[in-house]
Amino acid sequence: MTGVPISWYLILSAVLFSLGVAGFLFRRNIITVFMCIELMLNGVNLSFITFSYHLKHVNGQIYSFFVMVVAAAEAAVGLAIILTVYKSRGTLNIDDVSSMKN
Amino acid sequence: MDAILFLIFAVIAVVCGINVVVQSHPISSAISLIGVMGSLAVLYLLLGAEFLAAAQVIVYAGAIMVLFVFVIMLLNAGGETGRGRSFLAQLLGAPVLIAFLGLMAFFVQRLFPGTEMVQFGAFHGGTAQAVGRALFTQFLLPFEVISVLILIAVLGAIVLARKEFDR
Amino acid sequence: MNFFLLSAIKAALVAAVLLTTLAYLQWVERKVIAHIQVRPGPYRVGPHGLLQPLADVIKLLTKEDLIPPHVNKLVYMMAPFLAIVTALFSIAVIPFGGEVQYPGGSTWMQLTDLNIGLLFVLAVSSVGVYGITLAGWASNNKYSLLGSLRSSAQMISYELPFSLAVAAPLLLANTLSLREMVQHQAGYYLGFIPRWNVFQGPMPQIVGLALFLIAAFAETNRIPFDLPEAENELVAGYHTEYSSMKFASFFMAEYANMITSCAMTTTLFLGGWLPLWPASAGSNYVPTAIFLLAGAFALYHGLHPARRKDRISLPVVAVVFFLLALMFAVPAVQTVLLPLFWFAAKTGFLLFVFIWVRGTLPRFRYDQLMAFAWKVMFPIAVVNLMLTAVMVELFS
Amino acid sequence: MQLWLIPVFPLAGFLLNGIFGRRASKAFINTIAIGSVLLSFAWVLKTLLGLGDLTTPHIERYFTWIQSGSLHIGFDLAVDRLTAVMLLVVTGIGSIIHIYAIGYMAHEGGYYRFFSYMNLFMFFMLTLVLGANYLILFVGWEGVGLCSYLLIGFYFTKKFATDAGNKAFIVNRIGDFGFSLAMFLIVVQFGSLDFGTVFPAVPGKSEAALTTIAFLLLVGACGKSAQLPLYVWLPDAMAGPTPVSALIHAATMVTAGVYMVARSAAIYTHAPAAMEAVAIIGVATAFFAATIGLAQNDIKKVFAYSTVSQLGYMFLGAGCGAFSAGIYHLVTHAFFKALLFLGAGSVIHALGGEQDLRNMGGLRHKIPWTFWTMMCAGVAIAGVPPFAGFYSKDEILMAANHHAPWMYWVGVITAGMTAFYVFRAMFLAFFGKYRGEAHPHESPAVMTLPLAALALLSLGGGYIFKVPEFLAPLFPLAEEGHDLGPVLISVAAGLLGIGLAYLFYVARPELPDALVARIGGLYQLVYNKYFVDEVYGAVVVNPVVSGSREVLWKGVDVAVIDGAVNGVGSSARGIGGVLKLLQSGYIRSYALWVALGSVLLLIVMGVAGGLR
Repeated sequence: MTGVPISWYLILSAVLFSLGVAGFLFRRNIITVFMCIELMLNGVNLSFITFSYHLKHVNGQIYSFFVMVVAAAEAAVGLAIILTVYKSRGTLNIDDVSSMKN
Repeated sequence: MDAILFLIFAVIAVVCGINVVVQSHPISSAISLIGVMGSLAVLYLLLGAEFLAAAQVIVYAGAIMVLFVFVIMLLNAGGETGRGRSFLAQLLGAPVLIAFLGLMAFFVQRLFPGTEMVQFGAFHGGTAQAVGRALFTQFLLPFEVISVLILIAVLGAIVLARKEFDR
Repeated sequence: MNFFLLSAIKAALVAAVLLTTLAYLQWVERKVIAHIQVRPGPYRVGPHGLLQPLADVIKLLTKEDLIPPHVNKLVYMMAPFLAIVTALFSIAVIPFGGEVQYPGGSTWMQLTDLNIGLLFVLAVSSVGVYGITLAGWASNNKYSLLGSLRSSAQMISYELPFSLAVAAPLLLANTLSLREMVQHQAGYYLGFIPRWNVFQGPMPQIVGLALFLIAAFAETNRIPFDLPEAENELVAGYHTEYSSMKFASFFMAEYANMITSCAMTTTLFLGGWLPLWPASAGSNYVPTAIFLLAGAFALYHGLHPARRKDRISLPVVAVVFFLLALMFAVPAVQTVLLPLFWFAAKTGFLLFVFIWVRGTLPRFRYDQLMAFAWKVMFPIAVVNLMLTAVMVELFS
Repeated sequence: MQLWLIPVFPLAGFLLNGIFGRRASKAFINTIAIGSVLLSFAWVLKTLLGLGDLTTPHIERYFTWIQSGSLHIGFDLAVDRLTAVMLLVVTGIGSIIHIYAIGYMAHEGGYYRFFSYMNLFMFFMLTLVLGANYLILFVGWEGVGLCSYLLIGFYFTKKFATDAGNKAFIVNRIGDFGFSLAMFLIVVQFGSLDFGTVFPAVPGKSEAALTTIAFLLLVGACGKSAQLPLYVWLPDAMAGPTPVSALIHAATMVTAGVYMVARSAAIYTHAPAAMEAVAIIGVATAFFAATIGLAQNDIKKVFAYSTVSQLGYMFLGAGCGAFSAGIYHLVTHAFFKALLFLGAGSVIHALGGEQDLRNMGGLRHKIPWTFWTMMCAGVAIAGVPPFAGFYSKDEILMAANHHAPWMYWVGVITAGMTAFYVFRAMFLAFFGKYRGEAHPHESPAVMTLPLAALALLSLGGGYIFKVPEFLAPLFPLAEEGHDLGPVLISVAAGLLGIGLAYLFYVARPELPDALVARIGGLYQLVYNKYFVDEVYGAVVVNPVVSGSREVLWKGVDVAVIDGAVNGVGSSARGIGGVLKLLQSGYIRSYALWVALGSVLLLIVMGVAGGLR
């Protein structure tokens, strides 16, 4: 039982985060994009908990707990927004929702 | 043993993560994301964060993702249609991402050069008691604030998703 | 003994018993419902239809495994698998009995005792909704989709009073480990009232038990909350498009969920494997007495048979019962078997309640069901939790 | 002794009436409003009886209000003999006037609003009187100013009423400015605002500092108590309902300045120059306002100028070192001037809103209660012995005679004029033939009974309440005995005034017109109040208004400030026009920029932040 280097966890977290960013950049479906945000948050959570292990202190876990709660709140509101966007525009393509421009 | 478990679940997480991005149908992405979350829960356990592992499954897999699946089913969202119009993102995205990942990996390797090993059972600070104690003493105020945030989010979601405004 | 070997043996044992129980629970249900409706129930296959489950399994296995066109194949295949796996998962942390000695060591009659056992159960049950949801969606059938939408909304809604009802005994026991939870319920008030969480001071969890049971009915999609498969509205709900073993998986998942819920109720509220009254008052001889009584009953009916077949079958059953009674009377075996007996008795009683309710109550309307969850169950659960917290703070 | 209950009763009344009054019945409003003030009065009596002889102040500390460095300001209330006198006057007269207002306001709109404001006023006035430091006093001071503003503008649909309210508020700002500066100086000099800390420390301070503080306090007092040159708001304040004029603008609020000067007696006695200024302002105001009062035709205006004049007397007393005489006059003045106003209110009520003396006359028989009670007030203010005004005015004039004889003589002339204009008003209103069109009727008992009570106080109040003896522990009595001569002279002046008024307006009514024809210019000057409002308008108001408009608005604001703001805005627009190209509206493009930024950040951190 030798264990794994702590850097592996951190790199895994970075990989997951980057995958989330990639999804955000390359996907056009709002729901998928939103899920990619969750993926990024998960990646960050992993590094929080890894640091919690590294520092042998519970605080990192508390932060990731808060991240989870915020993610839950965000999901509730975000999905409600997606519902209304779909109702009013009839599309889930993120590039069709570009009224920020004007 | 630790290494094997880590490798198994890290591979599952990465494969599912890639799947989230490449699957064309949102529901496949959602299922893959559940896979990522489940394997992350196991990794949390390995890191000694047992409460967070349970919370990860209950909150993420059991609540948030159910909501996603629910909405996908409700909208009956199909695969992607139409063409994207932000060419900039498609053009510059990959190089930027690769640069980001490379830099992150570089710094992680420099800062944590692999001397410290993660071993299951070496850290017991993540029990429900420990987390609860920290939440209700040191982090009491953020905890209360975040519960208010949740309440507001619930109200906001209800207001947004209501069919019509009652007048 | 090697940890892995031991775990494997235990897992194999539990799986065997659980799967058999699943199959026979089906038979019991059909029998009980039949008797409630004053008819004999399965009678043809084996004595009193005892081999009916076997016949059912063979039938389901040999049926054609249809995959309808236009379904999302991967998800369609995965959904029943998910349903049955999550249903069986939480058995892993439920303690069936106390510590058992064997040559060269000892072990607990439980697959594993997690520090976060209760959270584990909650987590698994919260994932359980995916099986039904995805099945309905992947079937590409509007009735299935409606059924699964209903079920996911229903399960999310009832998850709340479910979790809140669980939290109250947790406050009493001050632990998340299910084994410690049971150990905390040991002892008696005044020498005969068990200190189970239903009766335990400072705040007996009678309301909590009722809430938990009702929520469990909803979580397992049982009547009166079986809206997801309301056959007169939705054909058969989420599993309309399933056949053969996949269909059986959903069926097994439902029964497995029932068993898990009942076992959880027993563990959380009814003192797990602890006897109803103290051993000093003779609780050790309860199983012996019961089996003797059952044997005598069977023997009587064997001697006064309603049908000719019974002249042979019922005395055989009687002999089996007498043997069981004898086995429970041996003190050396008692330490192992008595906890198992009490656990099984309580769980079995609760399962009977599930079936009983199915035989008696009509189905809710969908809006009533949701209103009931949010406007009745949820407030009561919150009040119960707060009262418990206050009482615990005040009196201990 | 639960001093806080005294102001809290009216506050509760204010809240109840203010919140629920709109929908409540009049009986409810009356019960709350009158009841709260009566309770307060009763509590004052109980407190004073329970506190013994009060030779040392009784202080109650409730909580720390402001704690900043070494400066500590507590929310403290205190009672000493001066406060006791003020408490009795405020709650006693206040109760009487509240009862009177039931009848007077019966047919007015905004009934609940009126009473809730009145209760709020009582709260602030009691806070002012009870405060144990300058800041609490200032809270009450500002609060009564606010209530005064609200009640002057009570008939807010009429422009002159709202204008008058604004005028009162703005003029008072000048005074409050002085008061604030004085408080800052006190903090600098004494490191505290507590009366109990400041006054014992006075002897050790430099006279220059004390004089400055005293002058600034005087500015405040002049604003609140309508002294020269800030008196202009008080005559206009008569736009409010008459009970307001009686309570706020005659009996209590306007005397706050006198109270404050008397309260700060320790400072004034060590600042002789300021004392002199108080006396001069007082005597000048008394004389000046009295002359204006001679020629006014509005019955309330006459009494308003009379109030200004009498306040001048009080200042004169205080300025001559006879603080107790000033307070004495404050008390008796509260009796008879409240009575005069309430009587005037009764007359106005009887005539259905008529206020012009030229349209009255012969009311003696029609509203006898009002006539006789007002007559009592008249003899009291004229200084006829042995009624209330005689005692207090006598004390003041004695002190003035002792201090500087010319002040005494001006005071005596003023006393004569006072008697003249008061009886002029009385004779014009109650004697002769009725000149108006309305049908006068006597007021209801709820109005006449308060009048009667005040009449008794006006007649006997001076004899019964020997205020100077009561205040002797605070303000030692003058040593010298009473000379009979000066007293007789002042009494004679008063009687002469009454006689002249009788001659002019009852015996030979044609005389005044002849006299006006002879001295037309002077009459016009007095009749138009010396054109003070016009002068203020030309010298102060117009320059400020046009200066603000031409220089500050069109010059500074438009050119400089708006220019700067618009310049920043337009340059930001210019830059934004370039940066706009980045804003494609596609979220994913934004995300790319964020990602690019984080990569750059990583590089910067790696290069510069020592992450290597």
